[in-house]
Amino acid sequence: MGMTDIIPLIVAKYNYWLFVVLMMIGLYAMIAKNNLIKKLVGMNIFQTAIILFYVSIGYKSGATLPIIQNVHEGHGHAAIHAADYINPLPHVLMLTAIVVSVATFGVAMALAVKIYQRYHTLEEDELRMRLSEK
Amino acid sequence: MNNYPALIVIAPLLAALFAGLAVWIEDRLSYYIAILGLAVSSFSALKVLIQVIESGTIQYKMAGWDAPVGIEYRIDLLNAMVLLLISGIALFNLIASYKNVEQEISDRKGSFYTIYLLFVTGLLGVTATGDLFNLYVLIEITSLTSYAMVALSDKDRGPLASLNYIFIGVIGASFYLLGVGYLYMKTGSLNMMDVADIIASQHDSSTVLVGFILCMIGVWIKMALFPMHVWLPNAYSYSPVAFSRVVAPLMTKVMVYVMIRLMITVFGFEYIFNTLHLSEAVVWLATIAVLAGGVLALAQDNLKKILAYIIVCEIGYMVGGAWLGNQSGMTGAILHLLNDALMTFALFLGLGNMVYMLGKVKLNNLQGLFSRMPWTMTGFVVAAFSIVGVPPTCGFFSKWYLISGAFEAGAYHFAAALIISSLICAILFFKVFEICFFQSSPDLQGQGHGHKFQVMAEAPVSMLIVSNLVSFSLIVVGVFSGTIVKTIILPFLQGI
Amino acid sequence: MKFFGFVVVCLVGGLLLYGTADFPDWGDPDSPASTHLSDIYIEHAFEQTQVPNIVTAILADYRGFDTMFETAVIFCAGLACFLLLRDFKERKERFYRHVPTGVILHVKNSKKALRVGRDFEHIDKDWIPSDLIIKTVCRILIPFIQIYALYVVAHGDFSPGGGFQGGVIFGSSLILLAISYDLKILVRRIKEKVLGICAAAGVLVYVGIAAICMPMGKSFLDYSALEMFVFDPHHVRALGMLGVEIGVGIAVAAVMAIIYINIVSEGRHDEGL
Amino acid sequence: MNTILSIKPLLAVLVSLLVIPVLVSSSDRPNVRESWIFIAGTITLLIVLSMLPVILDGNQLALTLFEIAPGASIAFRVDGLGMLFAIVAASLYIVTSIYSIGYMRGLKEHGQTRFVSFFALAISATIGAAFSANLLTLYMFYEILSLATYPLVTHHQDTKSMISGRRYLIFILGTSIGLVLPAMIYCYHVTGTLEFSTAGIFSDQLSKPAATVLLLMFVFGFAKAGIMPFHSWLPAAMVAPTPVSALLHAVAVVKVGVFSIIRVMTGIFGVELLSTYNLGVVVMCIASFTILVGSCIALSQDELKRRLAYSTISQLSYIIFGVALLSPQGLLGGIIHIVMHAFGKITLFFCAGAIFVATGKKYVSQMSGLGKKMPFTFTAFFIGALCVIGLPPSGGFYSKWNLILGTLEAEQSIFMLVLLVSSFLNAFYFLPIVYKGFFEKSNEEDENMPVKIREANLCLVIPLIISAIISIVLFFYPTVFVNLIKVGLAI
Repeated sequence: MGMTDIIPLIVAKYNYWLFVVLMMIGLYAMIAKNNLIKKLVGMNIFQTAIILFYVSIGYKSGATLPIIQNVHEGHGHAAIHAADYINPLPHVLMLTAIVVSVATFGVAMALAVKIYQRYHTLEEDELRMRLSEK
Repeated sequence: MNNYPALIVIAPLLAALFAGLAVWIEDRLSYYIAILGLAVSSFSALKVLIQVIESGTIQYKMAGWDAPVGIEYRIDLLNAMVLLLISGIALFNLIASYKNVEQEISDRKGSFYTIYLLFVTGLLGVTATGDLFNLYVLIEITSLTSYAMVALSDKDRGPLASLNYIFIGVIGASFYLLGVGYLYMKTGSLNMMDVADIIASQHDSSTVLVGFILCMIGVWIKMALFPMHVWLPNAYSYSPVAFSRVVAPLMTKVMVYVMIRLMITVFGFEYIFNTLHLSEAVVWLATIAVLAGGVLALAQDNLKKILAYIIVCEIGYMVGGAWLGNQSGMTGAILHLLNDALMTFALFLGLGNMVYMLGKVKLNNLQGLFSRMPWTMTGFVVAAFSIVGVPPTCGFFSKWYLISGAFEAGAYHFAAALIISSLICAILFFKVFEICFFQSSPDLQGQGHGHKFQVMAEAPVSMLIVSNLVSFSLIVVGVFSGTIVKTIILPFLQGI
Repeated sequence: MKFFGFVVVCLVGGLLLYGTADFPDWGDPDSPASTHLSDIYIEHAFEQTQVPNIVTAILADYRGFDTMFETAVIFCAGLACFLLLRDFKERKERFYRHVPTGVILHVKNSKKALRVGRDFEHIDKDWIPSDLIIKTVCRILIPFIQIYALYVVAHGDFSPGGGFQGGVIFGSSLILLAISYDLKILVRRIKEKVLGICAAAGVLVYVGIAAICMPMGKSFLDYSALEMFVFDPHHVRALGMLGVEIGVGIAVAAVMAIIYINIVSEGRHDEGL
Repeated sequence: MNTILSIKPLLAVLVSLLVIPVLVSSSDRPNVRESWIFIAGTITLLIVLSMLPVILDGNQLALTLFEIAPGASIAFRVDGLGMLFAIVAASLYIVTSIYSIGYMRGLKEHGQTRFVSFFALAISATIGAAFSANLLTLYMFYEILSLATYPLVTHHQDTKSMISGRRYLIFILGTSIGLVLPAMIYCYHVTGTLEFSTAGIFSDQLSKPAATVLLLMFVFGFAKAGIMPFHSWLPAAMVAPTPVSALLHAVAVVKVGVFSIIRVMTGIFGVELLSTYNLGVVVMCIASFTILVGSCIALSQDELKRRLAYSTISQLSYIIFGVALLSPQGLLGGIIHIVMHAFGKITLFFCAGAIFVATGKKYVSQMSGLGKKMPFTFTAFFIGALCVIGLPPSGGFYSKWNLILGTLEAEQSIFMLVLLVSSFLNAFYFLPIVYKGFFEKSNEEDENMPVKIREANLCLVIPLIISAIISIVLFFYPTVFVNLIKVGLAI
């Protein structure tokens, strides 16, 4: 594969590769970090990566955001060209996904608060030590 | 217009919201609202099941839009059955739970019932929907509610268990979401039937393959297939017993349903078994899950934990059965889905009675239980035998199909694992029974006669009736399993 | 754990990258995702729903069922935070500040809160003197933010926006109040009960509008069944969407406030940021 | 041969099942409770007997309850073999229930309601096993029986019974789940049916090695039959109260095991297939080993009940041995030994129990001189012993005679030696007890004892007299049972 092939490939796919990298970062933080808040941050990165992925699917080169322009002048669908607007569906889906991730994050924060109330630490190894003492 | 399919899901949702209002107005009302909501839901589910048996698959268009554009409910024999199962179990559990809730979370009853209803709504929605993304949203509702519940009961370990559950749950759900995204990439659609039609011509695409794997891993994490099970035992044993009684039988089973639905409706047997050749590996995984679940259960000293690990073991049954790739295996998996939900429910009902009377259910708390709580133990014993697989309880018959499916597929290791796990379960339960039967509890001994004259201290009647009724239903379902297979499962499998 | 995490991450990353090999190019207008359903929505949404913002049309109508559950998720999160954190026990340690002199009184172990007159105020443990500028600016800003929130809700049909966005903005105005003054002001202004009822009622508005369609003879969420309730039957779908968006807005704003209050005060609703 | 649809087999099973709630509800009125047991037992026996004429005419009664899968259903079918077994079980149930009333009250045992309830459940399962139309149903009742007898075996709820109970479960459940279940499902997988039929269900799907493995799985899997090395639960289970040992471990439980093996050999494999592959000899070797070793061990046991237990182990293998001969005479001798041994052995157990209740003595070495004080008991013991050894004038002679003829008929005369040697051994371990009882003087310390030893109460003595008399009657009139076997196996 020569240089000439690689550049178009990068241009065509870099968004998707980026999302994979972002997701790996988030996942790693969730698995390997010791601090619960850091894990939560990792979780957020992880979920954001998915949002990036979906929104990337929705992009269409040469198209604009999916709000029909000039509705009052040009009635009827003859005036609407699908190619002019980007794909609205992934945006809708991601609105939902964002809400879900916010909700999850809220509950997770509440739990973190509870854990901190009880043990005054959020480091996982310390928590585990405290629990095994009992 | 036949609105029953929507009503199955909407009734508990509406009830949840009204119960949420009642929290601030009159806390006691929430219980009756919940009962009403679930009763309507169960009734609708029954109606729908009858309709589906009589006249075939029902499609219900949400907001009136046709399928790929809008979201549809597509209710065929399989999910009609599962819907009835879920709403019925949720209703019965609610009846049995009144006292448990009074005892454990009396100051926040209203919130508890609201969350409970939302959880059931989520399960019902997951089962009814024909849309891949809608499925995700509802999975998240069930997860979110169970996170909250897990944290509630045990002050020490609950929150941490719940937080770990969140991490794993989010990974699972996100994998599923990613899988759906990969499929969307190649199909542009989210409707299951539509996606299935489009990917039928793209079987060699690596994107579809990865999408499939991601969906499966996501669902497996959510159903706690070994080795992705680590969250389950903690999560289930720390939640309030009224909640663990519904989450334990239903959550994993619904995920198994999702797996079967994805395999059958979206990807198709042709793709999974003839193009991919993954089935052998998965059956091995299931074999290991069955054995590992049993062995881990042996190591526990808390009854709640034992039951939780038995769930891990049972999941292996269903995953393995579904992936054997033949009709008997799939029949067994579906039948076991039904049976296992009932068996686990019956076990947890017994457990709930014990928790109510004893507080703790470590094994050495259970001494003399046969004389103290004979009715509870009757139900519990029947359920335990069903798990072991003693005919005529239902557990035997699904195992029957699973093992003959394993023979048919030549997966002798899976058959062996099933039999070994039966034996392990027998050992487990008799370990418990021996404590309950032979040892007398120190605090309740009568006047110098030892265990022979122990005081009876039974759980309240409402709980006993439900637990014995459910245990009895194990036998009824068992002897009628032929009918269930003939009227529901086989027509479903032949219809695809 | 670190090594295990690394291996897992690499495996997952490899899998995902393998899957991208067969992706259509980024931004390719002919990819399946951009042609199959997308075209149907873009070409017919306005005609069918009279809403020019296609995202809103899909969100509240075509896939309104998803959105309903999404709102339920929000409600659920609020309820979960309340259930987990809310602690009705009063704190026994209290602080009072003599306003003219700035002397701080520390009361330990008092069963009841002291009644404070003009000269004293009840303060937090980690109290910092509030800045007059911040207070004043926020006091002026908050009403505008709230009006803007209403605008975002109402204008969701035509421009980016809608119930979620508007609700979040409204909720953040409440949070701003709590930050600039203190939490007690917010809690006193808007009672916990009101927030709780709003959260449930907001979702109920959504589900209710959707459910009314069933006895009207259409399927669930089919706004066209509501014709008899509106003055402008031509825009019945748009109006239905507006209705549910308002419900979403109420619920989201209330839940934002609930989550915030419970987390910062660790469930005691007395002091915090 | 006609197959008649009939609800009677179901009723026979249900009667003692349905009486359980009644028993539980009358737990504080022992007399009412016990009369219910008696009524249930009588009704069961009457129902069973009412089917007898039809069966003797060569008909079968059948009833399908639930179809689980095509070819596998829960169904009853009454044929000669099942009828024979059901008569034995039902008639001994009545006798034993009288006996157990006397025994349990005599010793003031605790938990009598639990005891009689599970007893009834066990009988119900036994009758169900007798009337099973297919292997699935048989397996079902087999398992129910295993579990229902567990609380009976462990009735004393002490450490000793816990350990015995554990051993009982490990052997019984372990083998049935671990061996029978897969073997059964494999049969179903190969043939698609589990119905018993005299021709067998396999046509030519099985190779010889597969058939051997499968047969061995069944023979060892039905561990209630006590084939070595899966026998050691039986002596362990003797910790149970004697009525349990008597009915269940001499008659119902062990015979269900043997009956299941017979059903599998004659109904699943079919005599023809077994003789084609020459598998009878394999089973015969296993059975012979158990016969001889069991008898030898019995010789060395001092505790009477354990001696009886080992005797049972070896006698059970006679039955299997007879069936494995695969010749008409052998089959006849083997199967009729179910009846003869049942009556003989239950008499012996009853005697052991009566001696224990009357004197508190469990060991053979303590029994000198008791015969004079308990003449009825020891006479009955003598008759029971004759029956088990196989000497005239007792029913045992008839079965052993036929077994010996069977070995000749099957041209396996080497195995005849096994039978003869074992019969000698039987005589060696039984007759000394009788001798001791009647002719030896009792030990000194016993004479010093102030308590006067005499016969146990009537509830104990009457049943053992009845069963002893029947053992003798069977020598003169075995016809009914012989006919049943001939009808059942079409020989």
